[in-house]
This record gives sequence, structure tokens and C-alpha cells, in this order.
Amino acid sequence: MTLDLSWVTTWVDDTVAVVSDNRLRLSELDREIGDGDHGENLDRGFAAVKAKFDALPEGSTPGSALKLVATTLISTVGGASGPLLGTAYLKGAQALGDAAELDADAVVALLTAARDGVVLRGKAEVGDKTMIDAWTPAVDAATAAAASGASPAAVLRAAADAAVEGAASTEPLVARKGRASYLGDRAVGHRDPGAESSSLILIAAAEAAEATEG
Amino acid sequence: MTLDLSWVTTWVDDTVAVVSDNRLRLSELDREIGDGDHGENLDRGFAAVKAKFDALPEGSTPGSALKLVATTLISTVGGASGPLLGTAYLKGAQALGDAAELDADAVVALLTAARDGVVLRGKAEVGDKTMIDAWTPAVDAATAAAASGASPAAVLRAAADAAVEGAASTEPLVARKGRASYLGDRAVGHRDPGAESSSLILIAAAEAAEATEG
Amino acid sequence: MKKLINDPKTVVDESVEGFGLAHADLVRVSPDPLFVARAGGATTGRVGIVSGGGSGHEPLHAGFVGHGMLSAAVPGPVFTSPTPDPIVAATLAVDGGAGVLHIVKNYTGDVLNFETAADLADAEGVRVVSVIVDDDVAVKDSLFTAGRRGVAGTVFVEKVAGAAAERGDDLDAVAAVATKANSVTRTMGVALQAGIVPHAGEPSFVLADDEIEIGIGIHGEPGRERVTLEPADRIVDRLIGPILDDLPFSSGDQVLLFVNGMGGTPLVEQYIVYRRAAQVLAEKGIEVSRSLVGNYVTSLEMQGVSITVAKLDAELTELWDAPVETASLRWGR
Amino acid sequence: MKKLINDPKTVVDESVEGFGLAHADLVRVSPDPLFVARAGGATTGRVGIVSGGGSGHEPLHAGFVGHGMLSAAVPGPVFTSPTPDPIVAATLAVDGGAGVLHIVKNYTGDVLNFETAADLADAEGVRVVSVIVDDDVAVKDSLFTAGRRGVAGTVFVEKVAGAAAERGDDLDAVAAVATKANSVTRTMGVALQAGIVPHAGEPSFVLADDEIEIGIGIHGEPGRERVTLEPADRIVDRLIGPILDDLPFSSGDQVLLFVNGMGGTPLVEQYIVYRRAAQVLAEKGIEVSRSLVGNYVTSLEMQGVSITVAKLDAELTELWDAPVETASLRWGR
Ligand SMILES: Nc1ncnc2c1ncn2[C@@H]1O[C@H](COP(=O)(O)OP(=O)(O)O)[C@@H](O)[C@H]1O
Ligand SMILES: Nc1ncnc2c1ncn2[C@@H]1O[C@H](COP(=O)(O)OP(=O)(O)O)[C@@H](O)[C@H]1O
Ligand SMILES: [Mg+2]
Ligand SMILES: [Mg+2]
Ligand SMILES: [Mg+2]
Ligand SMILES: [Mg+2]
Repeated sequence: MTLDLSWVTTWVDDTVAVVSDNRLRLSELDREIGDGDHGENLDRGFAAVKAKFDALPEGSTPGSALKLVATTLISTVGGASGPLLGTAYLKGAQALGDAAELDADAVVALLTAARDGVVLRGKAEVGDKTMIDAWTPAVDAATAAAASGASPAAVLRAAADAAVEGAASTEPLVARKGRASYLGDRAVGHRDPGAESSSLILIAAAEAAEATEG
Repeated sequence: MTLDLSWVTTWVDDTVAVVSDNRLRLSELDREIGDGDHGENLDRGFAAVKAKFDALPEGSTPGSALKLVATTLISTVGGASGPLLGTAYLKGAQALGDAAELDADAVVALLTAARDGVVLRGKAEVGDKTMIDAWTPAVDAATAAAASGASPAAVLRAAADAAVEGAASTEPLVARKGRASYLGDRAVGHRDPGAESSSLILIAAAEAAEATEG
Repeated sequence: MKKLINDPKTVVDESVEGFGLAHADLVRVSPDPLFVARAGGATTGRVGIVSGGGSGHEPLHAGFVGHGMLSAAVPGPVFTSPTPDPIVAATLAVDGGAGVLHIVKNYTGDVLNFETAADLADAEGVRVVSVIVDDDVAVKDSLFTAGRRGVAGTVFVEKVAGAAAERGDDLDAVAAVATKANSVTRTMGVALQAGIVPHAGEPSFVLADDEIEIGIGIHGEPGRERVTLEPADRIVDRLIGPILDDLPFSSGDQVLLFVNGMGGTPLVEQYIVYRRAAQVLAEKGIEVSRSLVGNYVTSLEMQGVSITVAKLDAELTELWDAPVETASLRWGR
Repeated sequence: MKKLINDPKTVVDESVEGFGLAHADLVRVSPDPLFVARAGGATTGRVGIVSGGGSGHEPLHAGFVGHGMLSAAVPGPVFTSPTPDPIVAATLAVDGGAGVLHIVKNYTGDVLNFETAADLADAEGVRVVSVIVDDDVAVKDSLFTAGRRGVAGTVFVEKVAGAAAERGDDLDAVAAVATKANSVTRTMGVALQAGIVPHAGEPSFVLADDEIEIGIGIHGEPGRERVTLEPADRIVDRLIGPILDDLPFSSGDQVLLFVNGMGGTPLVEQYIVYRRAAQVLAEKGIEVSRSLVGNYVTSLEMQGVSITVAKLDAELTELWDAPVETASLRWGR
């Protein structure tokens, strides 16, 4: 079982759809502890990604396709999440090199490099109430799943489940990075919008893999 | 039956009270078809008049006392009503000369000169939806009452009654002067605040005369 | 009502005091009777220019006191014209022997109080000429009504009159410039939401969530009509049509285009309005040779804008460009 | 929500287009990628200065493009930092061979996007130095947080950096001036009512009829605490206390006192705030040698103000006084 370019394109398509469907909800989360634009930002970015993917260059690899996601997000999202998610896709793409097929270990490498990219730029740690609270548990769960011989789809499902839990785990936290940090105690009880959107992106990755495998 | 300085002081005291009591209502009328400050303007002015009357100079006459009302209103009311009412009191005061006692004809002269003062400054006619719609019927009624031999108090009562009716008569009118003129048809159905306050001033004059006579 | 004030009764006094502290290099405040005059006093032989009116329209008028514009401003209570006393005091203070121009927005209260003040100043030996500003095309004008209101065009009249005084014109010449400026200036405004007068504590008028008022006055006086909220470009068309028809302006004219914020409308929206207004003028071949955008004649925190178009000739252009140094309009020094 | 706009999606593009039309003598607008640069292009041998950030804070930043201040401004979507592309384009456009200073308000999004842009511009051979503005004392600062926000003090930093570039300082020297200016500047704000982001359509936060938010950010980020509405003087005391304690400022200091309107608060209230702030400084023996009052760093139509105090030395005073000719700040020419 391996994943290929068609997984990437399905993942991107699903992400475009899920971000669009959750646009208002993500902005609402951001309104509670940020500036209310997170859904709008991502939707603008992924709509641009979709346009690029409608004319994906011949001979694209998973890595080159994800690099296109990265540069497009960096050029269109703005805000904090643009450079952060953009860097995640960029570093993830670099980790794949020009491989055409991704096994479980490649998926782990992709997720790990993506997470490390976010940390490189944003310097957040788990518990800071940011998208890292979704990404790091996801990377840990993916690593464990791959070590126990899971398929790429199962690795992504483990990552997605952990990300969902990680996003939920941000609710009781006080934020130490991003706009929500200005709120102090008042951020408690609210879910971090970036962690939530990251979990949606990872769910889309798992579903795309399951559809591709199935 | 004549009226003297004590009538003027009672009239002024009653006016201070009635303007203060009706401050919000007059401003509310003005909010509907003007800028909502008429009660405030008059209250500021008559409060200042009261302070002046607390130390009325020795040897004051009805005319000199009313001139003090005039100059105080001109200096403190502002807006359209300040110069208009101020001029009314000023011209009324001049009509009295230095008479100490006012008979019915003197009262008519006072009211006529006051009304003419308002017209001199504001150039409004009956039907323009201004304080003139209270003043002119009041002058006409006072003239008729005096001609038929009424006492000063009865002359003032006739004036007051006519002013009340005149104020009510402004409701169906379209305004041609003052701020309400900007409203066109939308002024219809609203009472002119300046006509209303003028009727209150004339009621106070009648009541003061009745109290003085009685 | 939430406002950054201490007491509705002291709003104007405290605000003008703060203005005097912030701009001590430009102005001196007389606290009682209340007026704001240029620092340095009257200039001998120069015409003085006094304007004023109800407060709540800031920066009008005190923000325009200084070199090349007003000699003094007389702030009345909020939305209520000042009484004659401070107008007389300001007039006497700025007279440099060449007489004083009163620039008066056409509201019954302002006109009557300035008229009384002019009489009193005259009695003190200071020659006063008054020019009434009535640029608002929203109001039907006639001999039998109060006539048009003076609104944002007042800034233009004050600027060019001030420049004329500064270059040494005599009183009649300064008055002639002001009269000419008023005669070539047309304005119309729109409100999306009313401001709140501090002592009233509630909005001057209420518009529904989808209603706007076309032809609003600067005290929140109702205008021509209430219509349903439309895209900005359509609203601009409603304002600029009557303006251009009224003078009328025609192809080849050079104009000042002035988009004025009413206080509560962000600049980002004012420039959207400017864009459409400039498009319309360009389509008609009218050349915008000067422009101004910002909150200059406000109505407290009213949301809305007005559009002013003034036809410029060589003299008015030169006077508009002349140096001005006031708290709210400054260039050339 | 009532706004003078055509479409929430075109607000920034249309507004910047209008800005370019209104100020064609000062600026040129690049529509795509969107930035505003001085008319006349880069000056050979002069340091360029680029700032930018989310829109909705007008006149910041485009209103400060011109002689003696910014070389270019990069407006992002409303309250969202621009992406690196237009920042890079603006940086390349204004480089006169002496490198470019980026003045960045300290928000994660702005910092990251400007950082990426600086890398890319560097790769194109343009040397970029970045200075982060973080004047907001409302936020607790620490290595482990996002740190203080950049708010109204940005105007001061942009002004003095622009003057340093104009007098011919090299890139490191201009950056040093900007860094010094930021280090002596402290700000704190209050909101009475939130603004409405066009595409959101509802207020960024809701305050009860008697509530105010102390320590608000310029995107409506919550501040230190919500308290019950108080008289303006008490509110000013709540803002200025933390400001003066923080640097700390002390008796004998000369300062710039800057009262900044958040967009929806009338000038009449801003001067009431100024009055009290000036009183407090006078009581402490701190001399207000320069002042500024008005809507310079706004948050759409938010009702509220911020108070900024900046400690002035001879150099900063000279740079503040130097001529500036921009749409929203102008003196000396
Ligand atoms: N330093 C950081 N590291 C990781 N994630 C961050 C950091 N700062 C912010 N974020 C994420 O970005 C999200 C907000 O993104 P968005 O609303 O698009 O940008 P902005 O805050 O500029 O409006 C937050 O919910 C958080 O998850
Ligand atoms: N030209 C005029 N002639 C007579 N009365 C007038 C005229 N203009 C206005 N008024 C009166 O003044 C009243 C308004 O007074 P007020 O509200 O105190 O002044 P302002 O309109 O300046 O706010 C109107 O109701 C009207 O009766
Ligand atoms: Mg956000
Ligand atoms: Mg009134
Ligand atoms: Mg009034
Ligand atoms: Mg944002």
C-alpha cells in the first residue's frame, strides 16, 4: 500500500471543500479569541490552490504538488496562518523529495517536517494553544502507527484522530502565542481556530488516503 | 386693575419653573423636527434669568426687569430661539417705557411689540410653523379682549388660550422657517417646539397675573 | 450612550481647553466668553476672520484657526449656535483695524446670533461684513424658507477667505472672495447612522438596519429621502447627480472634489466614495484639479459622508494652494 | 451592518484606488500586487522605508507615504497582514541602492509575512533590515509569548525613521533611529464599542451598554480588563498610569503626547482625553514639548482612543519636526 499524486490531489480537493464548508465556523472561533478572519484567510488561500491544481503541471510529483500548495498559501493567505501553514507544506514537500509513491514512513516524514516547519517559524510549543497542539500529537500518533506496521491510510487516520483530540485539548488552555495570547485567562474555554483547521486538514488527508486505498 | 413689578417677577419665576419642568418634552418635540435642544436651550437661559432676578436692582420697573430678561436670554440661550425670544422681551420692554403699572392696553402693547420683534428678526409669518403661530393669535386675542374692556389678567388669559390653540395649530403644517423647514412633508404631524414654549410662557404670564390680581 | 466625557455640561469647555493645550503654538483659548483665536493676536492692517457655530462638528471651526485661515472660532454648545457675547469678544480680539469678516453657516440660530453680534461689534467701532455659507443642495431654496444649509463647503470658503486676508486684501475684497467661493460650491450628504448629542443621550434620529438618509444635514436634520441601503457607488451617484446639476458644472471645468467624513465613517469607506465620485466627474469631462478627503465637518460620530464640488478659477486655486497652518489643515509651512 | 462599500471583497482594492486618485500628487498605486509608493519612484542612494499590515487602520500606513516618511505602504486585507508578494514588490520598487527598512507592527502574521518577504528581497539583492514596533503596554511581554503589540506608536517610529532616511542616514542608522524611537514609546488604548469588519458583518466583540475595554488592541483584540464606564478623566488615568510606570518616564523628561482616535470617537472627545493626559503629565513634571491629536491609527469605526507618550531627545525632536508631506501628516512644506 502506497499513496501517490492522486492522493495529494484528492487531499487538496477535500481540503478546499472542508475549508469552504467550515469558513464561517473557523472565523467564529477566531472571533472569540482572535480577529475573526481565520476561515476567510484559509478559504481565500485554498480557493487559490484549487485554481492552481486545476492546471497542475505535467509530471508533478507529490512533493512538487505540495510545494505548489505551499507557495500558493504563502502568497494568498496572509495573517499568521499563511506563512505557518505555507511553511508546513513547504517543508513537508521537501521531505518527500521527488518520490512518486509514499509508504507509511514517508507519510511520517511528511508530517514531521511539516510540524517542524511550523515550529521553526512560529516557535510555539505544545500547550501554547496554537495549531502545534494539533500537529505534534498527530506526528506522535503517526510515528507510533507506522512503527507498528500500519498502512499509510491508517497512519494518517491515527494522525487525524490525534489532531482532533489535540484541537479539543486547546480549549482549557491560556494562549502563549498568536493573537489569543493577548487575552490572558479569557482565552480559556475557547478552541484554537488554527488547531481546529489543522485537524480538518489532517482528516481530509486520512479520508483521501482511505478513498485512494479503498 | 393693573399689573406691576411683582407680576413680572412672578411671571419670570413661573416661567423658570415651567421651562425646567418641560425641558425634556420641549427637546423631544425639537428632536422630532429639529435638533433636539430647544428645552435645553431655554432652560439654560431661564436658569440664568433666575440668577439675575435673585438680585434684581433696586428701583427696577416692569420694563427694566423685562429688558434684563431679554439681555440675559440673548447672552445665554443661543440657537434660533435665543435671539428671537430675547428680541421679543427687548421690544416688549421698550414698549413699556418706565411705567410702574400696566393696564390692559399696556399689556397689549407689550405683547404686540414682543411679537413684532420676533417677526423683525425671524421674518416668519403665521402658518410657517414657528413660534409666530403662537404669538400672533395671542396678540390678536389680547387686542380683542382689551377692546372689550377685559382686565390685564383676562387679556393675558385670552392671549394664553389663543397661544395654546396656535401651538396646536402647527401640527398639520409644513414648516417654512427654522430647522423644521428642511423636513418638507415630514414635519407634518409634529408640533413646533418654539410655538409650544411660547404658549407655556404666555400661560405663565396669565397665571402670574391672576395670582397677583387674586 | 457611551462617550469619553466627564459631564455633558462640560464637554465643550473641557474639549476646547484640551484643544488649546494641544495646539498652544497655534492658538490661544479664551475660556469665558469662550473662543479660540490665533496665538500672537491681531495683525495690524489685516482683515480678521471669525467663524463659529454649534460644537460637535470638529475640526470645524477651531481646527481651522491659524495662519492663512481663520483668526478666531467661536464654539457654541453642542449643535447650538453660540450667543452673541463670545462672537463679539472674538471679533474685537481679532480686529487689526481693517475690519472683520464673519463666515456664518446658514442656520437660523447662527445667522441671528452672528447678526446680533455684528450689530454690537459695529457699535464698538469694528466694521463687520458677514458672508452666509449655504452650499447644501439637499434643501430646496426659496425666499420664503430658511434656505439652504451651510455644510462641508464651509471649509473651502474659510480656506480661500483666509488666504485672501493673509495676502492683504481689504474687508470688501475678502468678503467678495468668500461670497464667490460659496457661490461655486455645492454639497450633498448621506447618513447611515446618527450621532448622539451628549446631553440628549440618544441618537438624533433612528434609521432602520437597512435604511440610509440622503441629503442629511450636519446636525442630523433629515434630508431629502430615506432609501434602502445600496452599494456605495449607487449612493455616490445619488449625491453627485444633484450637485452637478445644480450649479451646473460642465465639461472642461476644473474643480475641487472634497469627500467629507461625518465622524464615524472610516477613511477606508471615504476613499471608496472618492473613487466613484472621481469616476463620475471624469466621465463628464470635469477635471478634478484639487482634492480633499477626511473628517473635516463632522456631526459627532455620525456615520456618513458628504461630497462637495467647488468650481475653481485661477484665483480660487491660488488661494486654496496658499500656505495654511492650522491644527487640521496644513500645507506650505 | 451598514457600510459605504460595494462588496466586502473589493473594499481594500477600491479604497486604495480612491486613495491613489485623491493623492496622485504624492503617491502611485500598484494594483497587483497591491502597494502604494511615493510618486517619483526610488531616490538613488536613499534608504527606502516600507511598512504595511492589515487594512482597516487608515490612515496608517498609506496615509504616511511621502516626503519625509514612508517610501511605500503595503495594505493587506482588512485586519489581515499582507502576504510576502506585495511586500517584496514594494521593497524592490523603493530600493534606491541603499537598502530598505521594514517597519513591522508586532503581530505574528505581520512579523512572519515581512520576515518571508525580507528573505525573498534579500535573494533579489536588496538589503533589508526590519524593526518591530511593540509599544502597547497593555500586553504582558515575555520571551514565551507573542510579546507586545505594535499600535499607535507606529506613527512616531515611521515619522522619525522617514526623516532620518530623508536626511541621508544609511540603512543601519535609519534602523537605529527607528529602534530607539520604538524603545522610548509607550501606548495604551480603550474601546467603548467595536468596529465591524466588512466581511464579518458583525462587531468584533460586544461590550455592554455600560462596559468599556481597557488595553484594547487595534484589531479589537481584548485588553487587560473590562470595567464599567467611568468619566473620561478616570479612564485617562487608567491608561496613562501604566504608560508612565513602564519606561519609566520621570520629571524633567520632554515628551510627545499623542492622543489617537480609534475611528469612531469624535475629536471633541479626543481633546477631552488630551486635556486630562496633559494635566497628569504636568503634575508629574513631564514636559509635553510636542503633541498630536486625531485619528491616525484606527480600527475601522471603533469607538475609543489610545494615548501614546514618547520620550524625546534632541535628535528625535529634530526628526519629528523635519518636513513631512503625506496625505495625513504634513508640515514644513
Ligand atoms: N506562533 C505561532 N505558532 C503556531 N501557530 C500560531 C502561532 N501564532 C498563531 N498561530 C496560529 O494561527 C492561528 C490564527 O490564524 P489567522 O487567524 O489566520 O491569523 P491572524 O491571527 O493573523 O489573524 C491561531 O489560531 C494559531 O493556531
Ligand atoms: N425664522 C423664525 N421665526 C420665528 N421662529 C423661528 C424661526 N426659526 C426658528 N424659530 C423657532 O425656533 C424654534 C427652535 O428653537 P431652538 O431649538 O432653541 O433653536 P435651534 O433651531 O437653533 O436649535 C422653532 O421651534 C421655531 O419656533
Ligand atoms: Mg485571525
Ligand atoms: Mg433646536
Ligand atoms: Mg440647536
Ligand atoms: Mg488576521
